[in-house]
Amino acid sequence: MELSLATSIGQIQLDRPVMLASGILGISLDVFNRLYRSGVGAVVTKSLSTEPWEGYPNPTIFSVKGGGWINAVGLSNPGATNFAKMIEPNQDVPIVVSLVGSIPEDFEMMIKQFENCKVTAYELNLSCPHVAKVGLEVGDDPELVKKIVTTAKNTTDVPIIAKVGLGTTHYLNTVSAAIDSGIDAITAINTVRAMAIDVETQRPILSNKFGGLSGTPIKPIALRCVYEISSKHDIPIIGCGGISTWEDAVEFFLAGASAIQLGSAVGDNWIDVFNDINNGILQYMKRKNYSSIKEMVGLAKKQ
Amino acid sequence: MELSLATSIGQIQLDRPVMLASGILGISLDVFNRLYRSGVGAVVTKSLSTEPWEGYPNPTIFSVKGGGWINAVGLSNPGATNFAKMIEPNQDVPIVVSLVGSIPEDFEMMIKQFENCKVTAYELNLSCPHVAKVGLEVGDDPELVKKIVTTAKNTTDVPIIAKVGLGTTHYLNTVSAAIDSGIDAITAINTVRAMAIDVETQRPILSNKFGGLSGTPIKPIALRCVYEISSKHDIPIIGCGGISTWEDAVEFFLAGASAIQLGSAVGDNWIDVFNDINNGILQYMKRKNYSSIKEMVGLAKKQ
Amino acid sequence: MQRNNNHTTIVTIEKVIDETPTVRTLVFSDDVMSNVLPGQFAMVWIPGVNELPMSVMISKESGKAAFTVRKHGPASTGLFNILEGQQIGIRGPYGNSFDLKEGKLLLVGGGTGLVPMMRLLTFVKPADDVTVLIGAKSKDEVFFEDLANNLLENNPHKVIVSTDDGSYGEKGFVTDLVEKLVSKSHFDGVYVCGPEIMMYKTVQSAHSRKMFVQASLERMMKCGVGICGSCCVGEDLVCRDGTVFDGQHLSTNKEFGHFYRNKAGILENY
Amino acid sequence: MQRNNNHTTIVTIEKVIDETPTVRTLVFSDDVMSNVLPGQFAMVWIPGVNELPMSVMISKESGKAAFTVRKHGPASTGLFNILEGQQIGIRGPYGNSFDLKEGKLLLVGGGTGLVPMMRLLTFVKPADDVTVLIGAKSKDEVFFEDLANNLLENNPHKVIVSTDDGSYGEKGFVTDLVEKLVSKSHFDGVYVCGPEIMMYKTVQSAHSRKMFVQASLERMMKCGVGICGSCCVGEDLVCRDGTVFDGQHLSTNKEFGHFYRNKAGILENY
Repeated sequence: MELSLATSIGQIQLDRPVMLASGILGISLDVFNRLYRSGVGAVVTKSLSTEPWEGYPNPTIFSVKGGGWINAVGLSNPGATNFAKMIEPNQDVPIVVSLVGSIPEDFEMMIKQFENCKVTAYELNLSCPHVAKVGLEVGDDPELVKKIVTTAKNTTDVPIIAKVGLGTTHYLNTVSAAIDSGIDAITAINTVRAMAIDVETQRPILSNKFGGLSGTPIKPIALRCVYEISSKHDIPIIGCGGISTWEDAVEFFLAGASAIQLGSAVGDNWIDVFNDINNGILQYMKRKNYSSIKEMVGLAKKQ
Repeated sequence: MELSLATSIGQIQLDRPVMLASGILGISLDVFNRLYRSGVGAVVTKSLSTEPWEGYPNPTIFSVKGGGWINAVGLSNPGATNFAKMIEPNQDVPIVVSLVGSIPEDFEMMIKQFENCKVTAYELNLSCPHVAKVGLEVGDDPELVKKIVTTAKNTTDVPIIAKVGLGTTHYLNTVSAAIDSGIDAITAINTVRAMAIDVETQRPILSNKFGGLSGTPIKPIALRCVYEISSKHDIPIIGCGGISTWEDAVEFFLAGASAIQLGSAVGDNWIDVFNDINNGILQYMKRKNYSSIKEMVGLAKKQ
Repeated sequence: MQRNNNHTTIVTIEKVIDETPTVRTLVFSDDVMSNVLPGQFAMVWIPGVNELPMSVMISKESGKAAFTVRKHGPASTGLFNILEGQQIGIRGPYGNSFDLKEGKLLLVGGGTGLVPMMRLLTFVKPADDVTVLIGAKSKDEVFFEDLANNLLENNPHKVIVSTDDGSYGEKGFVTDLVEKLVSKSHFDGVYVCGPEIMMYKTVQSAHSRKMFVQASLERMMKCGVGICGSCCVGEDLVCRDGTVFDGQHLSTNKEFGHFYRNKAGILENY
Repeated sequence: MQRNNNHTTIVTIEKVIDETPTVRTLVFSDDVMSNVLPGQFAMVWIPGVNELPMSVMISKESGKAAFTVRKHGPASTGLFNILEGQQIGIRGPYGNSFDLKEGKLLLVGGGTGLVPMMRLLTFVKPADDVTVLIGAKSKDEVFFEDLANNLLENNPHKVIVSTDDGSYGEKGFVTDLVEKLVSKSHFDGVYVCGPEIMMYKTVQSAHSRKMFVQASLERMMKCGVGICGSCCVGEDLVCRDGTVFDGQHLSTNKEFGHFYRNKAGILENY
C-alpha cells in the first residue's frame, strides 16, 4: 500500500495537508521557500490590500496565560502590487494569496496584479476580527460576500477560497452566500474577537484594545464549525484554529476538512511543527491502514 | 479605610463579588449552604424548566487538552416546582434562580413557583449553546427576548438578569433588546458552542456531539464582550467565562463588570477557588488603595 | 509528561473474564489505573453508548487494570458487551480512598462493590486478621471468593459468603452477618461497598459500637470532577469528597441510606 | 512554577541613569532578565505607548536587570521618558546568544549596540586578551567606556573609543578601526552590535580574513516569537534564528547590510 500525504481541496492539489495560515511569517519569498522545505503543503500569505498598510502600533500580540494568542497586527502588508512583484520568481512553493478589501473591485484589482505569478489559490479574508471595513463587516454581510465572490470568480480561473469566522451574523449564512456564488472551498475559522487587560496598569494591552484570539483555546470552536459546515454543505473545507498536534489535524479531517492551516503553533513550537504533524499523520495512517488523507475526511459524521 | 468585598449589581446587593455560575453543583440546598460558607457571593442555580428534564446521556462533559471543558449536560434539572420546594427553607444563601424556556408564559409560570422562596434575582438563560428551542434560539431572537423580559418583569419585583452568549446573531442586539424591556443586569457570557472528536474511535465524544466550551479558553472572548457591553450601555454587568484567578476577576471588574461568576474553575480547583479569589481581590484592593469593588469597575475604559 | 487525569485516554480491552452470567471483568493495560488507591474510580467511556463511573479492579499482571461490571442498565450493559480488542476511554482516577487500619479488619462487599475491597486486600499487612464477607442473592452471583482467599493467603483470615436464598454459603442478608460479627468482637476497621442499604446497615452496626467504619458510596455521575452536582449526598459530593466516607460523617448525613437523586436531580427514596 | 517567557510580567523601574543626553539606563528587579545570555532580548511594553525589542542590559546588583535606550522614535522616546516608580511590561528572554571564543577577542559596539557587548564581557575568561571598540558620532554620545574598563579589570585589555568627528578618542568610523586591527593581527573571535552598516563592514573585514565573527542583528519586531515575520532578513527570522548570526552565514544573506523592511513589510535600502 502506498502511503501519501497528498490531498485535494476541490481543484487544489497539495503534496501535504498542513498549510501555513494567513498572517504568519508571510512577507518574504525566501521564508516561503524555507517553510516549504520544512514541510508546509502551502503557504497562505498575509492578507494583502490594494495599498500598503502599516498596521497597528505595538503591542500587536499578547500571549494568553491559559494558552493561545491575541493579535491585532492590523493587517500590515506591503500591498498586492508590491507583493506580486516579490513572489514573481516563485516556482516551487504552493502559494495561496490572501486578500482583504471592502468592495468587489478591490479584489478584482488585486487578483489582476498576480497575472504573472504562480498562485495556487486565492483566499478571501472575509473575517478579520480587528480591522474595520475589511474584516468581519464584510463577512457579516452575505449580499456583499456574494458580490465579492462573484467578482473574484469572474476575474480568474485560479480556485477561490473564502475564509470565514465568528462575527455578528451567522457564519453559516456567509458560507451559504459564498457557495451560492461559486466559491471553491471554505477556510474555517478565523481568529475570534477577544481582549486582554493588564491588572497592574489597568488598561487593555493591545494598542487596538481588541484583537483576534488564536491557538489552542479556539480549537474546539473551530472543529465545531468545520463539522457544521461539512454536515450542511458538500464543499471542500480547510480547517483552521488552534491546531498544534497531529491529533488536532486528524480531528479536523474526521470532522470534514480536507486540509488544515495553522499559525499560532509556529509561535509555540517554531517551524518544526509542520514536519512533526506530517509525521504524526503518517504514523496514524499506517496504524489505521489508510493510504490517503481522503479516506478519513468526514468519518466522524458517520457515527 | 474600611475594606469591603461587597458589591451591587443594580438593586442586587452581595457581600462578595464571586458567584457560582449556573449549571454548576446547583441542585441541593445543603450544597448551596456549603458553597456560601466557602466564599461565594451568590449561588446561581441550574437552569430550571417548567418540567423536570433528565438531560443528555453521558458523556456530557469533556476536558479539553488545551484547557477548559466542553459540556452538554442538556439542562438536566428537577423542574421549577420541585426546585422551589427544595429551596423554600433557605434563609442565608443569596440564590439566583436560573430559568430556561421557549415562550414568555414559561417564565411567568416558573417565577410564580418561587413566591414563597427567598430569591435574590432571576437569571434568564437565553444562551445555552447545546439545547434546541430554549437556548440560543431564544437569545438569537431579539423580539422574543423583549417579550420574555417584559413578561418576567411584570411577574415579579425581584431583579431580573439576562445571560447572553455568542449565538448566530449579534449578542449586542440581545443585550439591547433586554435593556429596552427593563432588564436589571446582564450576565456575559455563556459557554461557546464547540465539539471534540476522538481520533481513535473516530467519533464525537459527547453524546450530543456539540457542547458548550467553558473555562480558560473563553476568558479573552468573555472579557471582550463585557468591555463591549459596558462601553455601549449603562447597565450592571456580571462577567462570566473562564475566570479562575483573582487576576481574571479584576480584569473583568476593570472591563466593567460589577460581579463575576465562575464554574469550570470548580472542576479544576474545587471550591477553595472562591476564597482564593476573594483573598486575592482583597490583597489587590489593599495594594491599590481601594475600599470597594465599585472603585475599579470599568477603569480600563478610561485608558 | 504526567497525564492530566481529566483527559480521556483510549485503552484496548485485552481480556474479558466471565465472573458470573451477568458480571464480567475487562482487563486492559494502563499504568496509571493499575496504581489507583482502593476507593478511587475512573469515568469509563463506552463509545457510542455512555460513560459511567467504575471502581478500578486489580489485575494479576503489573501495569494492567480492569473493570468488573454487572449488566443492568444500557450503560453497564454496553460495557459488559465490550469484546476483546475493542476500545474504551478512561479518565481519572478520581476520589479519595480507604483509611486502612491495622489489626482485626472486616471487609464487606456486595456485587461489584467487591471491587474496591479486592484492591483494599492488596494493602493489608501480614499480621492483620482479616474477615471478608461476600454478599450475593444466590450461588450463581457469587464471585471473587477464590480471589479473596488468594490475596489473603499469608494472613490469618476468613472469607465468608452469604446468599439471600441460601443456595451457597450462609443463608441470609450479609448485613445480618455483619451485625452478628460486630456484636461478638471488636474490629479495628470495618470497610463496606455495595448496595446503599447494605452500606447503611453496616455503618449503623459498626458505628453504633464506636468501631471505625468506612463506606464507598455510589451515585449517578456525569462529570466526576465536582461540576455537575449529580452525585451530591446532602452537602457531600461523592466524586470530590468521596467515594469513601467515615461512618462518623455518614451518621450525620440525612440522605445516606434514604435518598438518591434521579437523572433530573430529584430526590427519590431507596 | 517556571515563568512562561511569552507572558508579560510587570516590573517597576527602580532607578534611571542618564548615560548621555539622549541615552538612559532603566534599572528594575527581575531574576529572569538578570540572567539572560548576551544577545538575547526582551519585548518591552511601555503602557499606552508601544512595545519594542530591547537587548537586556546588565546591572551591578544581582537579581536586577536594565534597559539602555536611546530616544529617537515615539516608542523609544516613550521608554526613555519612563520615571522611577513607573511600570513597564516585559516578556522574554527571546533569541540565541553569542558563541564566546577564548584567546584574543574583539568586541565592537555602536550606541545601544554596546548593551549585549557589556553582557558578553561578563563571560570572558581572565586569560582572554580583549579589545573593545566603542563607536560614537561625537564625545557627548560616548557611554559605557568606564563600565567596559571595569568589567575587564582582571584581563589584558584595551578599550578604544572612536568618534566620527574626532571630539573624543580616535577620529573616524569605528569600522575603519576594525579593518586596521584585523589586518594587523588575528582575533579568535570578533563580536559586533550596532548600526547595520557598521556590522556589515565589521563582518566583511573579519570574515574575509577567515576570522570567527558574529553580529547581533536588529529589526522591527511585532511579536518576537516568529509569528509576524516582520524581522525577516532573507530567510532568517532575527527573533527566532538570531539575534546572533555567524559571519559565515551572514555573508550568504542577500538582505543583510543592504535592506530592511518597513512597517508594511516592504524592503527598503539602508
